[in-house]
Amino acid sequence: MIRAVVQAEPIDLAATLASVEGADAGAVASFSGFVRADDGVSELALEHYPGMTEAVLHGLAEEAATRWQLQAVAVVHRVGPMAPGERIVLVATAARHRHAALEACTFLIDRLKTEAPFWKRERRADGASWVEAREADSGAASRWR
Amino acid sequence: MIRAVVQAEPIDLAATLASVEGADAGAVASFSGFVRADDGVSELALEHYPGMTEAVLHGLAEEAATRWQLQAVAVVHRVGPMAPGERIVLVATAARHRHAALEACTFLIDRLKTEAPFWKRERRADGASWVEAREADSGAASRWR
Amino acid sequence: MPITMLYFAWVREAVGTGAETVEPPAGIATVGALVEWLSGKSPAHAEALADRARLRAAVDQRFVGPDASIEGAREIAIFPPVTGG
Amino acid sequence: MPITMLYFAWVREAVGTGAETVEPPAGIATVGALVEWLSGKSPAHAEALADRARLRAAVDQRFVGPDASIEGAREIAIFPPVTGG
Repeated sequence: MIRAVVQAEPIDLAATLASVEGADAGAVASFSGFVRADDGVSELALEHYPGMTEAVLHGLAEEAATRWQLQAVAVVHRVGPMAPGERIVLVATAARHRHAALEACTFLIDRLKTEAPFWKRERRADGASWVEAREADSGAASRWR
Repeated sequence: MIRAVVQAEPIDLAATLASVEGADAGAVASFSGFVRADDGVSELALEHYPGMTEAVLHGLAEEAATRWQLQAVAVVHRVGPMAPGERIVLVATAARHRHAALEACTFLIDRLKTEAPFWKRERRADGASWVEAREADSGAASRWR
Repeated sequence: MPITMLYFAWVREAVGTGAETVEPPAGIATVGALVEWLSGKSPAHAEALADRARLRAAVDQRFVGPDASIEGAREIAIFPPVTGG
Repeated sequence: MPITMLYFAWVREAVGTGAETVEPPAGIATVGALVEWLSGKSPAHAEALADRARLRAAVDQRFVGPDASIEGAREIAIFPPVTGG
Protein backbone atom coordinates (compact mmCIF):
# COMPACT_ATOMS: atom_id res chain seq x y z
CA MET A 1 0.00 0.00 0.00
CA ILE A 2 1.58 3.24 -1.17
CA ARG A 3 -0.19 6.51 -0.40
CA ALA A 4 1.02 10.06 -1.06
CA VAL A 5 -1.40 12.89 -0.33
CA VAL A 6 -1.28 16.69 -0.38
CA GLN A 7 -4.20 18.27 1.45
CA ALA A 8 -5.42 21.52 2.98
CA GLU A 9 -7.28 19.71 5.78
CA PRO A 10 -5.62 18.87 9.12
CA ILE A 11 -3.74 15.56 9.03
CA ASP A 12 -5.47 12.66 10.79
CA LEU A 13 -2.64 10.89 12.64
CA ALA A 14 -4.65 7.93 13.93
CA ALA A 15 -6.30 7.20 10.58
CA THR A 16 -3.00 7.45 8.69
CA LEU A 17 -1.12 5.17 11.08
CA ALA A 18 -4.03 2.71 11.07
CA SER A 19 -3.84 2.67 7.26
CA VAL A 20 -0.28 1.30 7.30
CA GLU A 21 -0.74 -1.14 10.18
CA GLY A 22 -1.67 -4.62 9.11
CA ALA A 23 -1.68 -8.05 10.67
CA ASP A 24 1.62 -8.78 8.95
CA ALA A 25 3.57 -5.64 9.86
CA GLY A 26 5.91 -6.28 12.75
CA ALA A 27 7.12 -2.69 12.83
CA VAL A 28 5.55 0.69 12.13
CA ALA A 29 7.50 3.94 12.34
CA SER A 30 6.23 7.46 11.96
CA PHE A 31 7.55 10.97 11.74
CA SER A 32 5.55 14.16 12.18
CA GLY A 33 6.73 17.70 11.57
CA PHE A 34 4.94 20.55 13.35
CA VAL A 35 4.68 24.31 13.09
CA ARG A 36 6.86 25.54 15.92
CA ALA A 37 5.50 28.27 18.15
CA ASP A 38 8.91 29.74 18.83
CA ASP A 39 10.51 32.78 17.17
CA GLY A 40 7.16 34.58 17.37
CA VAL A 41 5.64 32.79 14.38
CA SER A 42 1.87 33.25 14.43
CA GLU A 43 1.08 31.43 11.18
CA LEU A 44 2.86 29.22 8.66
CA ALA A 45 1.52 28.98 5.11
CA LEU A 46 2.62 26.26 2.70
CA GLU A 47 2.52 26.79 -1.08
CA HIS A 48 3.16 23.91 -3.47
CA TYR A 49 3.38 22.94 -7.13
CA PRO A 50 0.15 21.00 -7.80
CA GLY A 51 0.75 17.87 -9.82
CA MET A 52 4.52 17.81 -9.41
CA THR A 53 4.30 17.62 -5.60
CA GLU A 54 2.08 14.55 -5.65
CA ALA A 55 4.30 12.90 -8.28
CA VAL A 56 7.48 13.56 -6.27
CA LEU A 57 5.95 12.28 -3.02
CA HIS A 58 4.64 9.17 -4.73
CA GLY A 59 8.01 8.56 -6.37
CA LEU A 60 9.84 8.85 -3.03
CA ALA A 61 7.31 6.53 -1.36
CA GLU A 62 7.82 3.95 -4.12
CA GLU A 63 11.61 4.25 -3.85
CA ALA A 64 11.42 3.70 -0.07
CA ALA A 65 9.01 0.77 -0.46
CA THR A 66 11.41 -0.97 -2.84
CA ARG A 67 14.62 -0.17 -0.98
CA TRP A 68 13.37 -1.27 2.47
CA GLN A 69 10.78 -3.81 1.30
CA LEU A 70 8.02 -1.92 3.05
CA GLN A 71 4.61 -3.47 3.46
CA ALA A 72 2.97 -0.05 3.48
CA VAL A 73 3.98 3.58 3.32
CA ALA A 74 1.98 6.79 3.67
CA VAL A 75 3.15 10.36 3.13
CA VAL A 76 0.65 13.10 3.96
CA HIS A 77 1.66 16.75 3.57
CA ARG A 78 -0.52 19.68 4.42
CA VAL A 79 -0.69 22.95 2.43
CA GLY A 80 -2.25 26.35 3.10
CA PRO A 81 -2.23 28.30 6.38
CA MET A 82 -1.44 26.54 9.66
CA ALA A 83 -1.22 27.61 13.30
CA PRO A 84 1.68 26.82 15.70
CA GLY A 85 1.39 23.27 17.02
CA GLU A 86 -0.34 21.98 13.88
CA ARG A 87 1.05 19.00 11.97
CA ILE A 88 2.68 19.93 8.63
CA VAL A 89 3.72 16.48 7.48
CA LEU A 90 3.30 12.86 8.48
CA VAL A 91 5.35 9.95 7.17
CA ALA A 92 4.44 6.40 8.22
CA THR A 93 6.14 3.15 7.22
CA ALA A 94 5.35 -0.49 7.92
CA ALA A 95 7.90 -3.27 7.59
CA ARG A 96 8.67 -6.68 9.00
CA HIS A 97 11.65 -5.37 10.95
CA ARG A 98 12.24 -2.21 12.94
CA HIS A 99 15.32 -0.80 11.27
CA ALA A 100 13.69 -0.96 7.84
CA ALA A 101 10.68 1.01 9.08
CA LEU A 102 12.77 3.61 10.94
CA GLU A 103 15.36 4.10 8.18
CA ALA A 104 12.68 4.44 5.51
CA CYS A 105 10.97 7.09 7.62
CA THR A 106 14.22 9.07 7.90
CA PHE A 107 14.90 8.68 4.18
CA LEU A 108 11.43 9.94 3.29
CA ILE A 109 11.52 13.07 5.40
CA ASP A 110 15.13 13.88 4.40
CA ARG A 111 14.44 13.53 0.69
CA LEU A 112 11.02 15.21 0.84
CA LYS A 113 12.63 18.29 2.36
CA THR A 114 14.89 18.86 -0.64
CA GLU A 115 12.87 17.36 -3.49
CA ALA A 116 9.19 18.05 -2.97
CA PRO A 117 8.14 21.45 -4.31
CA PHE A 118 6.75 23.12 -1.18
CA TRP A 119 7.52 26.63 0.06
CA LYS A 120 6.98 27.94 3.57
CA ARG A 121 5.98 31.45 4.47
CA GLU A 122 6.07 32.54 8.10
CA ARG A 123 3.89 35.27 9.54
CA ARG A 124 5.06 37.25 12.55
CA ALA A 125 3.89 40.43 14.25
CA ASP A 126 6.18 42.46 11.95
CA GLY A 127 5.08 40.87 8.66
CA ALA A 128 5.49 37.72 6.57
CA SER A 129 8.62 36.24 5.00
CA TRP A 130 9.56 33.21 2.92
CA VAL A 131 11.61 30.59 4.76
CA GLU A 132 15.12 30.11 3.35
CA ALA A 133 16.29 26.59 2.45
CA ARG A 134 18.83 25.10 4.86
CA GLU A 135 22.23 23.76 3.78
CA ALA A 136 21.91 20.99 6.37
CA ASP A 137 18.83 19.63 4.58
CA SER A 138 20.78 19.09 1.34
CA GLY A 139 23.44 17.25 3.29
CA ALA A 140 20.87 15.03 4.98
CA ALA A 141 19.20 14.21 1.66
CA SER A 142 22.48 13.45 -0.13
CA ARG A 143 23.46 10.68 2.28
CA TRP A 144 20.65 8.55 0.82
CA ARG A 145 22.09 8.53 -2.71
CA MET B 1 8.21 14.93 30.06
CA ILE B 2 9.55 11.41 30.56
CA ARG B 3 7.08 8.54 30.76
CA ALA B 4 7.80 4.82 30.98
CA VAL B 5 4.86 2.48 31.48
CA VAL B 6 4.31 -1.28 31.60
CA GLN B 7 0.67 -2.25 31.27
CA ALA B 8 -1.64 -5.17 30.54
CA GLU B 9 -4.17 -2.96 28.75
CA PRO B 10 -3.99 -2.29 24.99
CA ILE B 11 -1.70 0.65 24.13
CA ASP B 12 -3.48 3.86 23.18
CA LEU B 13 -1.45 5.17 20.23
CA ALA B 14 -3.27 8.49 19.80
CA ALA B 15 -3.16 9.37 23.50
CA THR B 16 0.52 8.47 23.81
CA LEU B 17 1.55 10.48 20.75
CA ALA B 18 -0.58 13.40 21.91
CA SER B 19 1.22 13.27 25.26
CA VAL B 20 4.62 13.98 23.64
CA GLU B 21 3.40 16.58 21.15
CA GLY B 22 3.66 20.12 22.40
CA ALA B 23 3.57 23.57 20.89
CA ASP B 24 7.35 23.64 20.96
CA ALA B 25 8.13 20.24 19.42
CA GLY B 26 9.09 20.58 15.78
CA ALA B 27 9.48 16.85 15.33
CA VAL B 28 7.81 13.77 16.75
CA ALA B 29 8.89 10.23 15.87
CA SER B 30 7.29 6.98 16.90
CA PHE B 31 7.95 3.30 16.68
CA SER B 32 5.43 0.52 17.26
CA GLY B 33 6.13 -3.20 17.43
CA PHE B 34 3.28 -5.61 16.71
CA VAL B 35 2.49 -9.27 17.21
CA ARG B 36 3.00 -10.76 13.76
CA ALA B 37 0.38 -13.10 12.43
CA ASP B 38 2.86 -15.14 10.42
CA ASP B 39 4.44 -18.46 11.37
CA GLY B 40 1.07 -19.65 12.67
CA VAL B 41 1.31 -17.72 15.95
CA SER B 42 -2.15 -17.52 17.54
CA GLU B 43 -1.13 -15.70 20.73
CA LEU B 44 1.92 -13.96 22.17
CA ALA B 45 2.29 -13.65 25.93
CA LEU B 46 4.78 -11.25 27.54
CA GLU B 47 6.21 -11.91 31.00
CA HIS B 48 8.30 -9.27 32.77
CA TYR B 49 10.24 -8.49 35.96
CA PRO B 50 8.00 -6.05 37.84
CA GLY B 51 9.92 -3.15 39.28
CA MET B 52 13.12 -3.74 37.32
CA THR B 53 11.33 -3.36 33.98
CA GLU B 54 9.93 0.05 34.84
CA ALA B 55 13.31 1.17 36.20
CA VAL B 56 15.14 0.05 33.06
CA LEU B 57 12.63 1.70 30.72
CA HIS B 58 12.74 4.92 32.71
CA GLY B 59 16.54 4.88 32.72
CA LEU B 60 16.68 4.39 28.95
CA ALA B 61 14.14 7.18 28.42
CA GLU B 62 16.23 9.52 30.59
CA GLU B 63 19.41 8.58 28.73
CA ALA B 64 17.73 9.30 25.39
CA ALA B 65 16.26 12.58 26.65
CA THR B 66 19.72 13.79 27.70
CA ARG B 67 21.62 12.51 24.68
CA TRP B 68 19.22 13.95 22.06
CA GLN B 69 17.88 16.86 24.11
CA LEU B 70 14.35 15.53 23.79
CA GLN B 71 11.43 17.67 24.83
CA ALA B 72 9.36 14.61 25.65
CA VAL B 73 9.69 10.85 25.50
CA ALA B 74 7.21 8.05 26.17
CA VAL B 75 7.85 4.31 26.29
CA VAL B 76 4.81 2.09 26.73
CA HIS B 77 5.21 -1.69 26.79
CA ARG B 78 2.41 -4.17 27.08
CA VAL B 79 2.54 -7.44 29.07
CA GLY B 80 0.26 -10.45 29.27
CA PRO B 81 -1.45 -12.26 26.38
CA MET B 82 -1.87 -10.53 23.00
CA ALA B 83 -3.40 -11.48 19.66
CA PRO B 84 -1.73 -11.12 16.23
CA GLY B 85 -1.93 -7.53 15.03
CA GLU B 86 -1.88 -6.08 18.55
CA ARG B 87 0.70 -3.47 19.57
CA ILE B 88 3.40 -4.80 21.92
CA VAL B 89 5.42 -1.64 22.37
CA LEU B 90 5.25 2.05 21.50
CA VAL B 91 8.14 4.49 21.68
CA ALA B 92 7.51 8.19 20.99
CA THR B 93 10.00 11.04 21.05
CA ALA B 94 9.65 14.80 20.60
CA ALA B 95 12.53 17.07 19.71
CA ARG B 96 13.22 20.35 17.97
CA HIS B 97 14.78 18.63 14.98
CA ARG B 98 13.90 15.49 13.06
CA HIS B 99 17.10 13.48 13.29
CA ALA B 100 17.16 13.81 17.10
CA ALA B 101 13.60 12.46 17.33
CA LEU B 102 14.22 9.60 14.87
CA GLU B 103 17.60 8.54 16.26
CA ALA B 104 16.31 8.59 19.83
CA CYS B 105 13.44 6.35 18.75
CA THR B 106 15.85 3.85 17.20
CA PHE B 107 18.12 3.97 20.25
CA LEU B 108 15.20 3.30 22.59
CA ILE B 109 13.82 0.29 20.78
CA ASP B 110 17.31 -1.18 20.16
CA ARG B 111 18.35 -0.88 23.81
CA LEU B 112 14.97 -1.91 25.17
CA LYS B 113 15.20 -5.18 23.24
CA THR B 114 18.39 -6.25 25.01
CA GLU B 115 18.09 -4.53 28.39
CA ALA B 116 14.47 -4.53 29.50
CA PRO B 117 13.51 -7.77 31.30
CA PHE B 118 10.66 -9.03 29.14
CA TRP B 119 10.20 -12.56 27.83
CA LYS B 120 7.99 -13.61 24.93
CA ARG B 121 6.08 -16.86 24.71
CA GLU B 122 4.43 -17.81 21.43
CA ARG B 123 1.41 -20.05 21.18
CA ARG B 124 0.79 -22.09 18.03
CA ALA B 125 -1.52 -24.95 17.13
CA ASP B 126 1.14 -27.44 18.31
CA GLY B 127 1.84 -25.79 21.67
CA ALA B 128 3.65 -22.86 23.26
CA SER B 129 7.35 -22.00 23.27
CA TRP B 130 9.62 -19.28 24.64
CA VAL B 131 11.11 -17.01 21.99
CA GLU B 132 14.91 -17.18 21.73
CA ALA B 133 16.94 -13.97 21.91
CA ARG B 134 18.43 -12.86 18.59
CA GLU B 135 22.14 -12.16 18.06
CA ALA B 136 21.22 -9.27 15.76
CA ASP B 137 19.51 -7.48 18.64
CA SER B 138 22.70 -7.43 20.70
CA GLY B 139 24.55 -5.99 17.74
CA ALA B 140 21.95 -3.29 17.23
CA ALA B 141 22.04 -2.33 20.90
CA SER B 142 25.84 -2.22 21.08
CA ARG B 143 26.16 0.42 18.37
CA TRP B 144 24.67 2.96 20.80
CA ARG B 145 27.46 2.60 23.39
CA MET C 1 5.78 26.68 -29.49
CA PRO C 2 4.01 28.33 -26.55
CA ILE C 3 5.31 27.39 -23.10
CA THR C 4 3.36 27.68 -19.85
CA MET C 5 5.57 29.42 -17.30
CA LEU C 6 4.79 28.83 -13.61
CA TYR C 7 6.23 30.86 -10.74
CA PHE C 8 6.11 29.98 -7.04
CA ALA C 9 6.75 31.62 -3.67
CA TRP C 10 8.66 34.92 -3.81
CA VAL C 11 9.37 34.50 -7.53
CA ARG C 12 5.60 34.47 -8.10
CA GLU C 13 5.14 37.51 -5.90
CA ALA C 14 7.93 39.43 -7.63
CA VAL C 15 6.80 38.57 -11.17
CA GLY C 16 3.26 39.48 -10.15
CA THR C 17 1.61 36.33 -11.50
CA GLY C 18 1.72 32.59 -10.88
CA ALA C 19 1.37 31.57 -14.53
CA GLU C 20 1.78 33.03 -18.00
CA THR C 21 2.19 31.73 -21.53
CA VAL C 22 5.35 32.76 -23.38
CA GLU C 23 6.73 32.09 -26.87
CA PRO C 24 10.51 32.44 -26.76
CA PRO C 25 12.39 33.01 -30.06
CA ALA C 26 14.04 30.04 -31.74
CA GLY C 27 17.53 30.87 -30.39
CA ILE C 28 16.49 30.25 -26.79
CA ALA C 29 17.57 26.64 -26.18
CA THR C 30 18.24 26.24 -22.45
CA VAL C 31 16.57 27.07 -19.13
CA GLY C 32 19.35 29.59 -18.43
CA ALA C 33 18.78 31.35 -21.75
CA LEU C 34 15.03 31.34 -21.14
CA VAL C 35 15.46 33.02 -17.75
CA GLU C 36 17.77 35.59 -19.36
CA TRP C 37 15.16 36.26 -22.06
CA LEU C 38 12.28 36.42 -19.52
CA SER C 39 14.22 39.03 -17.52
CA GLY C 40 13.72 41.39 -20.44
CA LYS C 41 9.95 41.10 -20.40
CA SER C 42 9.30 43.65 -17.64
CA PRO C 43 11.01 45.35 -14.70
CA ALA C 44 9.09 42.93 -12.44
CA HIS C 45 10.51 39.94 -14.33
CA ALA C 46 13.98 41.46 -14.19
CA GLU C 47 13.79 41.89 -10.44
CA ALA C 48 12.25 38.49 -9.79
CA LEU C 49 14.90 36.68 -11.83
CA ALA C 50 17.93 38.81 -10.92
CA ASP C 51 19.53 36.51 -8.34
CA ARG C 52 20.14 33.33 -10.37
CA ALA C 53 21.85 31.51 -7.50
CA ARG C 54 18.57 31.57 -5.59
CA LEU C 55 16.46 30.21 -8.49
CA ARG C 56 15.55 26.64 -9.24
CA ALA C 57 13.67 25.26 -12.25
CA ALA C 58 11.55 22.33 -13.36
CA VAL C 59 10.84 21.38 -16.98
CA ASP C 60 7.62 19.45 -17.35
CA GLN C 61 7.66 18.81 -13.59
CA ARG C 62 11.24 17.55 -13.37
CA PHE C 63 13.96 19.48 -11.56
CA VAL C 64 16.69 20.60 -13.99
CA GLY C 65 19.79 22.80 -13.99
CA PRO C 66 20.28 25.98 -16.06
CA ASP C 67 21.94 24.05 -18.92
CA ALA C 68 18.89 21.84 -19.47
CA SER C 69 17.27 21.97 -22.89
CA ILE C 70 13.79 23.44 -23.21
CA GLU C 71 13.14 21.76 -26.54
CA GLY C 72 9.63 20.37 -26.61
CA ALA C 73 8.88 21.66 -23.11
CA ARG C 74 5.25 22.48 -22.38
CA GLU C 75 5.48 23.63 -18.76
CA ILE C 76 8.47 25.30 -17.11
CA ALA C 77 8.46 26.41 -13.50
CA ILE C 78 10.85 28.86 -11.78
CA PHE C 79 10.98 29.00 -7.98
CA PRO C 80 13.23 29.33 -4.93
CA PRO C 81 14.88 26.28 -3.28
CA VAL C 82 12.13 24.19 -1.73
CA THR C 83 11.37 24.32 2.01
CA GLY C 84 8.75 21.68 2.73
CA GLY C 85 8.53 19.01 5.41
CA MET D 1 21.23 -13.48 55.24
CA PRO D 2 18.09 -14.68 53.43
CA ILE D 3 17.96 -13.83 49.71
CA THR D 4 14.79 -13.64 47.63
CA MET D 5 15.35 -15.65 44.45
CA LEU D 6 13.20 -14.78 41.42
CA TYR D 7 12.90 -16.93 38.30
CA PHE D 8 11.38 -15.88 34.97
CA ALA D 9 10.21 -17.48 31.72
CA TRP D 10 11.39 -21.09 31.17
CA VAL D 11 13.67 -20.91 34.20
CA ARG D 12 10.60 -20.25 36.34
CA GLU D 13 8.70 -23.07 34.66
CA ALA D 14 11.56 -25.53 35.12
CA VAL D 15 12.23 -24.62 38.76
CA GLY D 16 8.49 -24.85 39.39
CA THR D 17 8.16 -21.52 41.17
CA GLY D 18 8.67 -17.84 40.41
CA ALA D 19 10.07 -16.91 43.82
CA GLU D 20 11.66 -18.53 46.85
CA THR D 21 13.75 -17.48 49.81
CA VAL D 22 17.16 -19.12 50.18
CA GLU D 23 19.96 -18.82 52.70
CA PRO D 24 23.24 -19.86 51.03
CA PRO D 25 26.18 -20.87 53.24
CA ALA D 26 28.91 -18.29 53.94
CA GLY D 27 31.29 -19.68 51.30
CA ILE D 28 28.95 -18.75 48.40
CA ALA D 29 30.26 -15.38 47.25
CA THR D 30 29.35 -14.95 43.58
CA VAL D 31 26.32 -15.34 41.32
CA GLY D 32 28.03 -18.28 39.61
CA ALA D 33 28.62 -20.04 42.93
CA LEU D 34 25.04 -19.34 43.97
CA VAL D 35 23.69 -20.94 40.79
CA GLU D 36 25.95 -23.94 41.37
CA TRP D 37 24.68 -24.24 44.94
CA LEU D 38 21.02 -23.77 43.88
CA SER D 39 21.42 -26.62 41.36
CA GLY D 40 21.81 -28.98 44.30
CA LYS D 41 18.51 -27.99 45.85
CA SER D 42 16.32 -30.33 43.76
CA PRO D 43 16.25 -32.17 40.45
CA ALA D 44 14.02 -29.34 39.12
CA HIS D 45 16.62 -26.73 40.09
CA ALA D 46 19.36 -28.84 38.56
CA GLU D 47 17.53 -29.09 35.26
CA ALA D 48 16.47 -25.41 35.18
CA LEU D 49 20.02 -24.20 35.83
CA ALA D 50 21.95 -26.80 33.80
CA ASP D 51 22.66 -24.71 30.69
CA ARG D 52 24.64 -21.79 32.15
CA ALA D 53 25.26 -20.20 28.75
CA ARG D 54 21.53 -19.59 28.43
CA LEU D 55 21.12 -18.00 31.86
CA ARG D 56 21.28 -14.34 32.82
CA ALA D 57 21.12 -12.78 36.26
CA ALA D 58 20.25 -9.57 38.05
CA VAL D 59 21.33 -8.67 41.58
CA ASP D 60 18.97 -6.20 43.23
CA GLN D 61 17.51 -5.41 39.79
CA ARG D 62 20.82 -4.80 38.00
CA PHE D 63 22.12 -7.12 35.29
CA VAL D 64 25.37 -8.80 36.38
CA GLY D 65 27.74 -11.50 35.15
CA PRO D 66 28.49 -14.82 36.94
CA ASP D 67 31.50 -13.31 38.72
CA ALA D 68 29.42 -10.60 40.44
CA SER D 69 29.43 -10.59 44.21
CA ILE D 70 26.22 -11.43 46.05
CA GLU D 71 27.36 -9.81 49.27
CA GLY D 72 24.52 -7.83 50.77
CA ALA D 73 22.13 -8.83 47.98
CA ARG D 74 18.46 -8.95 48.91
CA GLU D 75 16.91 -10.00 45.57
CA ILE D 76 18.58 -12.09 42.88
CA ALA D 77 16.83 -13.05 39.65
CA ILE D 78 17.79 -15.80 37.21
CA PHE D 79 16.27 -15.81 33.71
CA PRO D 80 16.90 -16.43 29.99
CA PRO D 81 18.21 -13.66 27.70
CA VAL D 82 15.46 -11.04 27.39
CA THR D 83 13.17 -10.89 24.34
CA GLY D 84 11.01 -7.79 24.70
CA GLY D 85 10.14 -5.03 22.26
